[in-house]
Amino acid sequence: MVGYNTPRMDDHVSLYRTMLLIRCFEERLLAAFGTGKLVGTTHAYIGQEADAAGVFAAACPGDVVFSNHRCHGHYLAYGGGPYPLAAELMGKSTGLVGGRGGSQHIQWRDFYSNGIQGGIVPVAAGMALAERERQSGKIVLVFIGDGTLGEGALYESLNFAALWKLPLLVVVEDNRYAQTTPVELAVAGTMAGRFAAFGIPVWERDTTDVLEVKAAATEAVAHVRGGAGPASLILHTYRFSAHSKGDDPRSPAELERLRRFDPLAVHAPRLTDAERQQVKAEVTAAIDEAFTRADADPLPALLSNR
Amino acid sequence: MVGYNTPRMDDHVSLYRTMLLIRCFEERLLAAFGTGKLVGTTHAYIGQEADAAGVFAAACPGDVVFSNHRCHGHYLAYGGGPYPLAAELMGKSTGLVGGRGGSQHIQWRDFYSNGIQGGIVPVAAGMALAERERQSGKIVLVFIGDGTLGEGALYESLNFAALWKLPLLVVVEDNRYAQTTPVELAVAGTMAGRFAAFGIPVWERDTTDVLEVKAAATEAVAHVRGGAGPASLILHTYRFSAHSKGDDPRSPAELERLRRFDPLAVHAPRLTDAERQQVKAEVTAAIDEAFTRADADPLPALLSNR
Amino acid sequence: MATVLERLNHALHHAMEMDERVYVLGEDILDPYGGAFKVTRGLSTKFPGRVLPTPISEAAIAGIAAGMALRGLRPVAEVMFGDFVTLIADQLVNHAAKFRWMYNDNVRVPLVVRAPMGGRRGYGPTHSQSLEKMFLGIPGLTVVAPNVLGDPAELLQAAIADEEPVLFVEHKLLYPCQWLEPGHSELQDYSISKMGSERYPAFTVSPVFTTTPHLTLACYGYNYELARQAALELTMEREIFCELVVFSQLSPFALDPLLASLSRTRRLLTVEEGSLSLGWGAELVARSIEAQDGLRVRRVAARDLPIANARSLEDAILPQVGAVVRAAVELTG
Amino acid sequence: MATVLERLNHALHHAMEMDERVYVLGEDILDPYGGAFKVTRGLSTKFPGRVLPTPISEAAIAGIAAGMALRGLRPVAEVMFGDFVTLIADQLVNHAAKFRWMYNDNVRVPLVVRAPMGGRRGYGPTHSQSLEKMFLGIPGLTVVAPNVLGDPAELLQAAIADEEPVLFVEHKLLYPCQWLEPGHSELQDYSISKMGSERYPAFTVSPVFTTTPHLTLACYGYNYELARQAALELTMEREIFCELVVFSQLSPFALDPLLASLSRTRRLLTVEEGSLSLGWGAELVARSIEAQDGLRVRRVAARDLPIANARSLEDAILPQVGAVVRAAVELTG
Ligand SMILES: Cc1ncc(C[n+]2csc(CCOP(=O)(O)OP(=O)(O)O)c2C)c(N)n1
Ligand SMILES: Cc1ncc(C[n+]2csc(CCOP(=O)(O)OP(=O)(O)O)c2C)c(N)n1
Ligand SMILES: [Mg+2]
Ligand SMILES: [Mg+2]
Repeated sequence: MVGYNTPRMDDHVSLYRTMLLIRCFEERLLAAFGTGKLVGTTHAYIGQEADAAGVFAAACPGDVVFSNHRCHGHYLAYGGGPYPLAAELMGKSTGLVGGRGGSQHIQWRDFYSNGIQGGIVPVAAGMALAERERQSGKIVLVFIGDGTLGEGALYESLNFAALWKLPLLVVVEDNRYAQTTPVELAVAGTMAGRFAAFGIPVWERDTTDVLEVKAAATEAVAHVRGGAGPASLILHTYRFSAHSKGDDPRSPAELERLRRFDPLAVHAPRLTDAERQQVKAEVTAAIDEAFTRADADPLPALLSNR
Repeated sequence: MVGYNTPRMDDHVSLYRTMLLIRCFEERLLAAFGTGKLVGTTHAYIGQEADAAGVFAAACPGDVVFSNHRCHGHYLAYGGGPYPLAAELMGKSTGLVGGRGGSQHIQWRDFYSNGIQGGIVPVAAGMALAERERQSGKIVLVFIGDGTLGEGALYESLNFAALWKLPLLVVVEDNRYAQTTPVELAVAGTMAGRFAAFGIPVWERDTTDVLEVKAAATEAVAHVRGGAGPASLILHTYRFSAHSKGDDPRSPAELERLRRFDPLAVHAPRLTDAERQQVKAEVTAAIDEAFTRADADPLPALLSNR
Repeated sequence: MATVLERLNHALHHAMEMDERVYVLGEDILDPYGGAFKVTRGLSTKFPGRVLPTPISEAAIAGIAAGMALRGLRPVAEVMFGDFVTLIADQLVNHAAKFRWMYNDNVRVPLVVRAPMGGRRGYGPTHSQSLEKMFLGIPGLTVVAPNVLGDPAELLQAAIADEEPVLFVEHKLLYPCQWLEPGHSELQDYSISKMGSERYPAFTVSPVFTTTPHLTLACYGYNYELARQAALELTMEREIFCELVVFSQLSPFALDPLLASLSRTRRLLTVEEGSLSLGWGAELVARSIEAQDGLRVRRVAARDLPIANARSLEDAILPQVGAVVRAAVELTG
Repeated sequence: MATVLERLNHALHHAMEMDERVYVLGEDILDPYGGAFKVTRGLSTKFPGRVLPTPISEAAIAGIAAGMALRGLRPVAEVMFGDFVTLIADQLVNHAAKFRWMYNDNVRVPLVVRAPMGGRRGYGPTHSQSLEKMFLGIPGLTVVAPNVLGDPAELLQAAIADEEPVLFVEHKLLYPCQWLEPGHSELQDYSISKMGSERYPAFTVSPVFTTTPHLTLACYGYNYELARQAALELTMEREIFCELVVFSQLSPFALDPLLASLSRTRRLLTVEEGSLSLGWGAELVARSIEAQDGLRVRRVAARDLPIANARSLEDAILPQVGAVVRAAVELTG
């Protein structure tokens, strides 16, 4: 697995491994919901794997990340292990945050997520300010969806980030829908214009090819790390699963058509058969172990009133 | 005085009268603060008169207006009488809203104001929706300052206005400062870009000439009334008085320099001496009457808990 | 028989049909999805022009609704999860709730914001809260919550007809509950009487087997279910008899039905799902004591903690039937 | 002798000097203006890099402060008027206050938001409120208010040193008041003792001329002034003797000092400037009654109305000394 202290691998095999890890983790997770082992809901990242894999191939291991409701892919690509995430999702005391947060509210090292759309962006901007003031050399990456372009807190934060030249990279993952709402009903004007208005440079790609994502992210990250202020990376992509569970207005035909853009399928030909099989075996084993181990873990109890 | 039912006058004399009415009203008001007759604070419009006079020369009498903390000029140019405003400012029961609102919170016919920056814009957008649905033919004008470009609610509203093609005109009065904060410290990128991001057309003028304001406003109003959706009108101007009372970081030299742009001085040469004297006499009499009458009015009492 | 969800949905259909000033707006409310909890299902098909799907912009949704209301429409806005009412706090408190009084009663703001609140579904810290307590006691704002004793449809229609802004709090677990149409109470041996205001009535549920119940259980919304179960257990296993007072109107506080019951029982136990401190129950206790010296009181509510995702933790944080029973025993002990 | 304003300003200077992780941010805080109420005066001259003037964006100010706090700084944010805390409700409730617990105590959020609250200056409905009650009882959020009995500088420094997010409520009328340094009390014949937590103490002000005061007056912040005047009037003109309990920490509620006083007086009168319903006093009453049966209680607070601009109306809406006196007479009658 990609570990926190391992130098980030961004060769073809590593990128494939990251994407497959996300894919298999999420598939296993969705299946687990059927067994009643999980409570609540979850938002699978399936279809968007190239974003996380590409972006984190461009970022540094210690960079700070604020993610959202659809955070599993970001966390895994960032280098988080599948076991504590699985345990968290099963509500176990060994989970990332002891079962307190669940799917949308996780924290590990310099990675954070929260389930309130938009409100995470000012927090990320504040983190970026802190990293700059503390001269840590770290930048902050914050992930939002197309729908989150609706939230006012985003624009307040962009203004600050630009005025104060904060080391903040805003990654917009446009999967063309916010829950069931297509972008056409929710996003007026252009996405790039939303950043340009504040003088924030934009890297925009319509692709599910992890190499293209990585290339764009590398430029955007370099801009931010260089101290030139914030940047935005707009990635137009597709989500293949439902928004959370069962909320998908799209037709089977549309979904079928989207499969052509499967980031794993796009990237797979760059690996040999043997490499793919090897990766598949590794990933399967890791996920099996993660879920099996988590399953056996104890439930958390409330010890004290804080 | 310009009355609600009088057809709007927008000849040179009328425009001058409106501006002088605002100027003299505000000067009288500031002086009255010295006498202890007034409680709280106020935000004078002095210097920005061309904005209100020009915009309301372009709007229709029944159009809906949402104004802000600096609302007296808008109200007077809209056609409101000075007496009930003076009474409101003195906290009298005969005031526009019976003394409940005071300087920042007034309401008269289709005119409203509130003292919360930014939050008035979604309300104005909702009004615009209502006017469209009720096919009243009215448009909604909302006034904000340069500083208010910091508030997230604005951007949420621009998105709605553009998506839903609302008959909303957003007037930005950029007087180069928000309280004591110069625009350079508070507004990243460009003002026009903030609207363009949502596909909202922009009319932008750097002028204190009421005729130029009126010309731009006429185009913007026509766009909105024509059903083509929202528009914005960005007016770069100057405020001559302090933000409210005594909060002015600008040097006397800077203020002296600004006086060159006095909208009354810019417009005055278009009138004859006789016209100017006539207007001056009318306005003085009206304001004297307003303040004298208001002064004699009773204080409000709390009758019931609703 | 109908569920609360069906009744609420019916109310919206009915209101839109009867009054073309009624508009519905919110996130993901279009058919076939029909809203995260399906309360708006069918509306967009039937009234396409008056059902407005919005971007994810809670503050603007509330503000736009306020503007619509000021100018003659009757908007019903949905906040997808009640947890997000924090985002509309400014619009409710500093705009909608103030306009009428601040503008000297020149205007009206007939606006309804519907907010699905509550936990017990494993949605975690930001999707499980009962934040209505932040909005109780805000001058100019009415807060209402349906329950199974009154017709949820009537209640929502009353809110839509109200000239004041209304925050309409729907507990998520209430949606599948059956509305107990008159005569169908599952509380046999109890009589139910409608009390208080016509518009937002309270319900007093009195045991018929005694004229001297031992304590008054006050609650609203879904917590009637906890209170009911506790009352049954207390009757069966402890011979402690409860009178229940179930409120529809949470704010402004109008406690006559409660005071009437307390004059009989002299003991008050409040049950709510929000966190304990400065919750709904606090004002009930304060008003009751101000009105009647010498009462004994207890409150059951969530612990003063965020709501965890794990079921084991969530259960420990949110109030349970057992806690109600224990408090009642203490109170009568 | 120093004013509360001077002490608060001193605390910020001191905190910035002693700890370079302390940053101050807010609207119009740069010199020479130094903030709408001058609490931040001189800071930008002395610590130019760590005083951050912001655009008008309350939500982002709070969120940025939370992010700074999460990553090792100690931000002190100013909300220009406390009325605008509605705009940071989401950041406080769903972000800052939740992070520590929700992330399993992995993180700390040492953040202070300062908010000048209160009326009596004729600022009208949106610039005069005491909205802190909306944030009392929010799990994970500490709410604190200075008063003239404790050193406001110490209190603010304690808030800055706190690992939890703190909402620091400053009544505007408190700024020019003199801090009553120990030994300088204007309440002769009263003894003042520091109670409760070391960090955010409460003060019990006891008459020395009697061992059996008739009632306990509970208050915080500027309302100590009303309570004090009422207590003097009650003593002089009615021979009703009050013990005052003045809180610095409003939430979480920690009522030991109050309960100690109530065990002597058995009568509680709460005084606050926020509107009555579900105000601070409600929780005091509820907790007191839960702890001690048979207390008598009254609350004095603002009417449940917006705060009007006209002085005559504002005076009728906000609580006055006379109302405190009347309630005390009622309570002891
Ligand atoms: C403030 C807020 N409003 C609404 C929601 C409910 N919600 C959760 S996910 C979602 C859609 C988000 O869409 P987008 O930003 O495009 O991200 P995606 O789910 O497509 O990844 C919504 C409305 C929320 N979590 N927070
Ligand atoms: C939400 C909110 N934040 C802060 C304030 C305090 N305030 C009143 S006026 C003002 C400056 C406004 O600047 P701008 O928008 O440029 O308008 P101007 O005063 O220059 O006309 C501020 C910060 C407010 N009224 N509302
Ligand atoms: Mg999306
Ligand atoms: Mg300005």
